[in-house]
Amino acid sequence: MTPLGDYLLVAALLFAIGLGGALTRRSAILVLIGIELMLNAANLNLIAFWRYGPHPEALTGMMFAIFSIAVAAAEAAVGLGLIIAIYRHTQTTDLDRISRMKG
Amino acid sequence: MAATFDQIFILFRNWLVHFLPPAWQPAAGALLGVIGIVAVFPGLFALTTLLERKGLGRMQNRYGPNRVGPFGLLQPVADGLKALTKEDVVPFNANGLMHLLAPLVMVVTVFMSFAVLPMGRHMELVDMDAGLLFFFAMGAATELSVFMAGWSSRNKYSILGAMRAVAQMISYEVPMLLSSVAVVMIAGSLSLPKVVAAQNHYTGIFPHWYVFTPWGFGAALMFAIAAIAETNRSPFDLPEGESEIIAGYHTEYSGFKFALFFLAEYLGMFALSGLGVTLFMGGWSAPFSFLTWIPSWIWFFAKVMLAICVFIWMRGTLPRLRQDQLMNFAWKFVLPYSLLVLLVTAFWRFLPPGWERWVVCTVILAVAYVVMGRAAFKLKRVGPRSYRYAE
Amino acid sequence: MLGEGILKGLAQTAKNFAGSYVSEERLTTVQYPEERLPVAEASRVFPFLVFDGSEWLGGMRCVACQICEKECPPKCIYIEKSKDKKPDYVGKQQFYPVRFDIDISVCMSCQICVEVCPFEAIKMDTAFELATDDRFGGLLLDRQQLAKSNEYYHSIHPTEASEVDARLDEEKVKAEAKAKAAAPAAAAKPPAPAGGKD
Amino acid sequence: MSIPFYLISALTIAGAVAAMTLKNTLHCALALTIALAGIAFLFLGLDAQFVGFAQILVYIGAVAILVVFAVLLTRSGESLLPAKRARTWLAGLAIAAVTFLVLGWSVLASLYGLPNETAAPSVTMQQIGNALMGPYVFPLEVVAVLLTAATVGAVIVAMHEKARNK
Repeated sequence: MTPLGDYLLVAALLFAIGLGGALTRRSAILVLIGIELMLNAANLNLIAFWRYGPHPEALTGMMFAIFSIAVAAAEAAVGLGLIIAIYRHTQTTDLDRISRMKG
Repeated sequence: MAATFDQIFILFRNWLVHFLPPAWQPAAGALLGVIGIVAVFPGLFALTTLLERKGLGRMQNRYGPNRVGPFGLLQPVADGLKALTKEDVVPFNANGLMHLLAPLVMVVTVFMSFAVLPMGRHMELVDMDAGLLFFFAMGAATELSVFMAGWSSRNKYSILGAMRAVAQMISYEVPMLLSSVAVVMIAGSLSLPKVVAAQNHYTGIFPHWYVFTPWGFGAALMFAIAAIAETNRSPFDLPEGESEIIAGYHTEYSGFKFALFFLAEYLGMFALSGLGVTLFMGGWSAPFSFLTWIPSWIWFFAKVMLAICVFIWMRGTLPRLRQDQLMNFAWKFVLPYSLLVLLVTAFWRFLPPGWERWVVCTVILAVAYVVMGRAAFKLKRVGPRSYRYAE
Repeated sequence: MLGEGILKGLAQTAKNFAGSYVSEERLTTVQYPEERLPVAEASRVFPFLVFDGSEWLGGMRCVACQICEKECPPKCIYIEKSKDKKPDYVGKQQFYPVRFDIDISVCMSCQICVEVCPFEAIKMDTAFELATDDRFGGLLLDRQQLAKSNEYYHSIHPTEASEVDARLDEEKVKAEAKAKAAAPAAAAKPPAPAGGKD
Repeated sequence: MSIPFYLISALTIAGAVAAMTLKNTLHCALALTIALAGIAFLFLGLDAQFVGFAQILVYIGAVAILVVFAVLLTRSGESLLPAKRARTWLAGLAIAAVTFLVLGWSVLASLYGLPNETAAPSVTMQQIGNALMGPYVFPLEVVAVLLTAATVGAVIVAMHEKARNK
């Protein structure tokens, strides 16, 4: 049985990779992928703690994870809709060039 | 005697496995089950290709293939040999790895979705508590492989075909899930053997199959439409229609990889008709109470072949839908009607059993069908075409 | 009601499907190599040279006048005239083709050569199983492969053949009558040099 | 110390790293799919069957394809971006490294307090259904409303410009 610590480490590493990607990459879509990874890392923690927690039959961790998956899917949909709209407006997904709020 | 004949495969597997040391027995048993599935369904695939071509022929007043072997029975062998010996051309700047991976991922995921189908009494490979969810999870993975195939052959037609196919599969996956949720609401469990057990009893000689209840018939109709669209078959085969964009996402495939796609499409048909049979037509339960002495797995495969014949029948009859008609039909008719079926199933679940709930549900579903059908016609989205070009 | 058309269509194909097992005449398929459709009388594939009697070169009607060679749109007939002559069906001395080739990979079966031939020497054949494994030589038919008897002509185009024969016999009778009429005049004149007329 | 766990987590991390570092955006999207599949297997490893299949269905079935559609619609699949990294990429990496160190340290420091081996809880769909309909029915309705709003919002945001301001 793999101890809880390993899961937490994997989740932390995934979170760091997602954060690193989101901060360094220029393409809007890759930032969104980074955010996706961070959300999944958080889910992994939730399920790990639920699994090794004192009373797993309360299902709190699992419920959190389910709702977080649903919300993340909604967020991804709206995020990509925004990216497509921005692309159609400014013909680029390069974040460094979409930094001005003008029209 | 009938019981042993009914459980013949299980007994055969147990007999085979007991030679091994006890530590390995569960693994060997599972392996034998997998070997069974991997052997039976490609065999059925070969039979179905022949059945399809002969059936279509007969519908068009001509014989089907009857040259290779008696009555054309060796035609699938000839097709298979041809597919294997054809040269496997890979486009020059194609993405080699993804080009190879796409058909493999598709075939593997479709085969995995067979694990939860109960093919007979106690004959499901894995009795999963969330079996239906597993089935749809595997179905979702095939869309990705369709896209990988389309994109990796770097050909405008295949990208177009892949985008159309993925858009179609996603928009018809939603009503398919909803109509199967209706069954889960009544059967009370996501595990498919429990769904079959819920349908496996009789009043008089008639079985309690869900397809004979009003909500069940509505859900089965929507499930059938969604299943035909999900496997890119007959009226919805725009992505791979020959007259449309050559062969859609598998334009740049030839030889063995193309045969894999062909196999994946037919296995998808088997899986979905197997699921449809399990959810709505009582899986392996006998159609009449006096027929229960016939082994259960015969009933499952008979019903699956019946569903395959309906697939072929639709292919022989209906013209192909255009992409906008297809998408409009999905989002403006099939999905709302599936939501309504879900509502009606709730009524059915909480009304006391008796003739009232039959009347209430049937009236709601019938009226809704006619009204939405006419509305769809009036919107000129689904009815006969009155516009010269799609705006 | 949405779906009525679909049900009608399904009923139709079901009727076809069931009917094909019940009434055999629904199935119009002809199992080609075993069963064959009778070839229509006026059908034409590639030309052939007609010869009378039994010996193909002697009885060949073609006099190598090369009209068909000039008229042939895709230019696929190649003729070489002979030096000596041989008697034709009326007995008149005529040339004959030493080489008469038709390239059937070029011929488009337009039947112009048949129409322009003044001597009814070339007609259209109906044999269509001409597959060969030799793409060049095999498709250039020489005069011997092209030559077919008048009886064969009668077998494939009966009406047309009988008209042609009637016309030829009529001309033969006219020619003999003219020859008979011209015979006394020739006798009155000093005897003509021993011609080849029989 | 089970082998499959290490295998799957290695696969997941490799997928995640590839998703973040590959040049061609579409390869990143597919690497993301591998990472998500790995995470789904990790969930199955933690006996959370429902969440694992939901993850496959939602993420690999829909979100990954959504990302791929976005990549194709914004045509960032073909043109390789000139400068792969944002101007302030070094700072980003530093922040990520620091967060990982902090998280890692906190996990290792509290390692002895964490329960290691507990009996696997047998969770049936019945319990999940009752929980969803019981104590969690309010969040369920809120998420339903949120999803509808998100769908409508995404469609309006991404709708074709010409059709919108007609």
